[in-house]
Amino acid sequence: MRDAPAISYEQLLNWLRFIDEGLIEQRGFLTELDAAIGDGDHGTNLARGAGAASSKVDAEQPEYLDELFKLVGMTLVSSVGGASGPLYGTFFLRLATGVGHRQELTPEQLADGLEAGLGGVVERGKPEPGDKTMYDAMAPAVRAFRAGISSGDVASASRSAADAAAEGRNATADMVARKGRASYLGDRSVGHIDPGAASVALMFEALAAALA
Amino acid sequence: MRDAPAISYEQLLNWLRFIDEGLIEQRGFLTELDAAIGDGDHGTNLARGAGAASSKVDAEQPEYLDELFKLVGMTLVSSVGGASGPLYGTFFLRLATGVGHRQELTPEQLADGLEAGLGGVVERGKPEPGDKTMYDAMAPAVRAFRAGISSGDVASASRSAADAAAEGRNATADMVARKGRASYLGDRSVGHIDPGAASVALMFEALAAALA
Amino acid sequence: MKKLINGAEDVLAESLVGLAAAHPELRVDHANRIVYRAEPKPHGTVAILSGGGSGHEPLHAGYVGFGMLDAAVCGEIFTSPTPDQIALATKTVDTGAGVLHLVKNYTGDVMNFDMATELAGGIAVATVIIADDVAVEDSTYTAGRRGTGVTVLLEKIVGAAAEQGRDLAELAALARRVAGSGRSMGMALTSATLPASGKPNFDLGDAEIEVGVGIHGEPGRRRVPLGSAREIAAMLVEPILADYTFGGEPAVVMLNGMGATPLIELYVMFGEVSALLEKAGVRVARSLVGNYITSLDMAGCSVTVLRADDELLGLWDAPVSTPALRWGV
Amino acid sequence: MKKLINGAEDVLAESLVGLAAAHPELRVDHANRIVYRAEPKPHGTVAILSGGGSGHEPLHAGYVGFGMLDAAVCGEIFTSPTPDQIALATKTVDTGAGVLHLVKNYTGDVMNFDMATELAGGIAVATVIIADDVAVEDSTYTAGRRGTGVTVLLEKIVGAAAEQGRDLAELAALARRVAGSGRSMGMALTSATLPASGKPNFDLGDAEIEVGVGIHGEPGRRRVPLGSAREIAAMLVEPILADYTFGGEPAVVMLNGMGATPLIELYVMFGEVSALLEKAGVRVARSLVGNYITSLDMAGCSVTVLRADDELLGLWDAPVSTPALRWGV
Ligand SMILES: Nc1ncnc2c1ncn2[C@@H]1O[C@H](COP(=O)(O)OP(=O)(O)O)[C@@H](O)[C@H]1O
Ligand SMILES: Nc1ncnc2c1ncn2[C@@H]1O[C@H](COP(=O)(O)OP(=O)(O)O)[C@@H](O)[C@H]1O
Ligand SMILES: [Mg+2]
Ligand SMILES: [Mg+2]
Ligand SMILES: [Mg+2]
Ligand SMILES: [Mg+2]
Repeated sequence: MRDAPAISYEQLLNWLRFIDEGLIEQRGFLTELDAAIGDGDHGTNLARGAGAASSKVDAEQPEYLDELFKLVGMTLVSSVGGASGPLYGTFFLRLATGVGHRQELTPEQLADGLEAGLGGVVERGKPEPGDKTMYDAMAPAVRAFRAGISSGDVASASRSAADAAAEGRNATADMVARKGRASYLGDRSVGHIDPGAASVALMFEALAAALA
Repeated sequence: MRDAPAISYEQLLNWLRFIDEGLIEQRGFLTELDAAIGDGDHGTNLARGAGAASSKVDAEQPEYLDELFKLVGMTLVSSVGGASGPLYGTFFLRLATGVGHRQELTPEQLADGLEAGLGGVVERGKPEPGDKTMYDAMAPAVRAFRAGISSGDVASASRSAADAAAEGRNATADMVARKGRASYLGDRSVGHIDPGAASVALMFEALAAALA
Repeated sequence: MKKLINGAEDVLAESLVGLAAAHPELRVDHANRIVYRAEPKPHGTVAILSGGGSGHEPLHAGYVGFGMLDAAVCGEIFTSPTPDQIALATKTVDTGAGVLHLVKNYTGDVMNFDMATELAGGIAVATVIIADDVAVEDSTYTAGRRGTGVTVLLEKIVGAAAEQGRDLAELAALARRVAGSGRSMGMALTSATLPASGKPNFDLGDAEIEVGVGIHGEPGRRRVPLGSAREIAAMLVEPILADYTFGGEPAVVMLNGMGATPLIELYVMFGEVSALLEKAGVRVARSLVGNYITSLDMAGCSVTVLRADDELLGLWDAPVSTPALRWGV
Repeated sequence: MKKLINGAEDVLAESLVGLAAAHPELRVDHANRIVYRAEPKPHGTVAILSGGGSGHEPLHAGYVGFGMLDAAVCGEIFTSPTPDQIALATKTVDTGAGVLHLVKNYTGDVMNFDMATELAGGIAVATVIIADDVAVEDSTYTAGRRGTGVTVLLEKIVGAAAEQGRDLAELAALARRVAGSGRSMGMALTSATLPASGKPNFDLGDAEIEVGVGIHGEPGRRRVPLGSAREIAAMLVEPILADYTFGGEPAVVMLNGMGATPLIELYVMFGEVSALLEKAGVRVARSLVGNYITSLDMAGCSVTVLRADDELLGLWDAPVSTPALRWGV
């Protein structure tokens, strides 16, 4: 697809807003998933981080997208803690570098950014496919987005990314955790969805809504 | 009543045995009464004491009734603790002195003994009528026994003592506690039977059974 | 009932086995359930003895050691010890200068300690009764107030004074003064469960608390809706301040956990309590936050405020070396 | 949920207010949730820093003071602190000789401490990871073992060594040696309830326990019927002994309460545990019984055994003065 319409600053701001709203809504759900195989704070952690990031963004109103994502990443790193703070924080910091100093993005640039973000998560957490982590939802979603933009518009690409994330999330239920707290449970982790994979699915659902 | 048949050593040993059996049976009930307005150990305390007293009596087989009751009183003092240990202990120690160095008792001698025992409880605990304590069952029972032997046989006297104790026990439900732990509850103690009054009723029921 | 125990009847005996294993500096008489210092006091020094029902750990056995108690006599759970136990302990710790009995004001404790004093004939015994719980109306016609939190502070202060070689009359007078200058008030989120009964002594709804509880798993003075830490702090501090004038004197303040309340909550409560006290002009000079006088697995807390002065603070700060309180040595 | 708190979001902040009020010997940075000694270490001495999620009190803030930590960084409940908190604390405690980070092995803690070290550029930082929980299989392909009870013993021992003026490399080597010589295993009678969630993380039946739990209210390795103290002691001690050879060396043993278990039960457990250890030829040279590394209001306990030697025992016995561990001073 040549000449695809640009993805605007506002759409990406909406993405962040939808993530924030989604977390307020799904906070309890995420925490319950984490209570079952972790320590029961995932929803609380991310809601706290998203709230802090929104306030920061409202206050500083960064002009460029790299500044925006960097601010989000920094705020997540400094307000979330736990495993998800560094992981999501690094995701947004790398997304910032990946999209470059711009006010709007081509679909390719966003795909580059998402891949850079995924790379940051891999570097930080060393997750392998099937370890039952956020990676198992994030990797297929990023792949689906890249594939989607080569065959359709961003709306359909982000839709298929969200679907891939949801599928990846659901697939974590059958996995034995090897990373994160759920790994302490061994086989008993089977049958439960990974909370981080569920929050990734939420994030890509928000992206699909913002780019719809 | 002149020439009333003597109360035998064996009958009084049965009394102790019936108390022991009654406590094993009512231990949970007494503890529940105590849990409601005290600290939930009255049944456990008395069952421990009665068990210890039985073993002592079996082992030492005292020949005389004063020795028997003294052994029981000493054992209760040294094995029960709490409020009921000194109170019941003193009751039996004074009963021992009250009945004198004998192997059988006239009804009057037993009445003297019971009155001495009651006097010991009064000295030890300073209960006043209506304070919602074991005294409120024990005093009417001892009075009824004395009245009973002047107009009938020991069987009917001990029966009416048991009935008086039961009535006294029931009457504690309407009282506001002023002694013992239940006094901490103030008005909230109303509506509950005093556990010590309940164990006194058990003791006189056992006497009625032994002298029937 | 979910407890880390073997038989319900064996809890006290087996906890003393563990205590002996953990604390070689204590000597445990298992047959008589008495805990002594392994290293007795010098001859001619007054010994300090306390005791009561078990289930309030670390009270009293956890306070045996240099600068505090010479012996603790352990009754069954929530049941005061018997006269012969107490008399034996009294005879054992006496070095010739007499023994001070510190007794929490419960009918059973008072009676058993009284009988013990009769049995311990020949030994000079002074008895001080502790009755600091403002939840209970004070009256000569009733059992009177319960002995609760002040016991811990009293054992520390009088224990320190005994190490200085003060005589029995002086120590008894000091103990009476401390007992008279402290007040406590407690509350419960849940009831205690006695091992022998297996059921909570009382049931509380999910949004109810008992205010004015003691340390024996007994119900309190009233049941009220669960409030915030701030509201609960006020329910505990106000009756204490209403009952006694603490003036501008320095105070020793204890925020005590009942056994099942986590330390993070006790610190939240201490923040509220100390703010209320400072606002009322009470200067918090020393503090203790933790489980010091408990009620088995009850969740909840109590507040104790002791009016002090330079002498009492000096005794408070003096070295102490026991399983549960230790500093300066 | 019945807790002595105000808002669920305010628990940590308000507990630090209480901590500051109770302990003038500590300095609390409320904005950044860092607890320091009020009296910093002499210049040129290595500082010891630890931290992690809250809800494990007295860990870590209760171990700040002479002979132990220089600072504790407090994360939200069960959530590791953030890199900027840790970096700020690192910069503040550094006296020029570097800072030793003692980190419990959790993905979040490790990542946040790693990022903090990057941020604290210029300061010499050494990091020692504690991973002592035998309930978890050791593997390089997973998150590995959790850091639990050994943390307490390690902070004490390495804190004492730091006061002696040892350098950063020596202290890191000592810390690694201690971390490698200790093992822990825990169990729960009930789950913890996080204030923010309001519900227990898992439900246990009336006659069930979780064996192999950590300190984050997470479920354990397996659920088994509630047993006696003796049986439970065996479930904890056996995997520890199977995992490491303690030989005839002296051991430091901790019987730790999870937060809601009364001390009398912990002593019963300690009696069982020390008997099992002695039977296996492990000589219990020092012991700790109480709530030292907790999991909010979880009922249960854990056992930690550390193989020691004369050097480690000497460091163990060295003076320490913190809110939760104090002796010799
Ligand atoms: N090594 C890792 N790599 C990738 N993701 C991880 C890793 N460890 C944990 N996670 C993710 O983090 C999530 C947990 O986040 P959260 O509950 O906020 O942190 P914590 O486990 O510290 O309480 C897990 O569900 C998992 O998806
Ligand atoms: N001062 C007193 N005089 C007479 N009886 C008393 C007195 N105090 C308590 N009691 C009796 O003791 C009973 C409680 O006994 P128990 O539960 O064994 O001891 P404790 O109260 O020490 O736990 C009360 O029900 C009451 O009948
Ligand atoms: Mg979590
Ligand atoms: Mg009772
Ligand atoms: Mg009792
Ligand atoms: Mg967490």
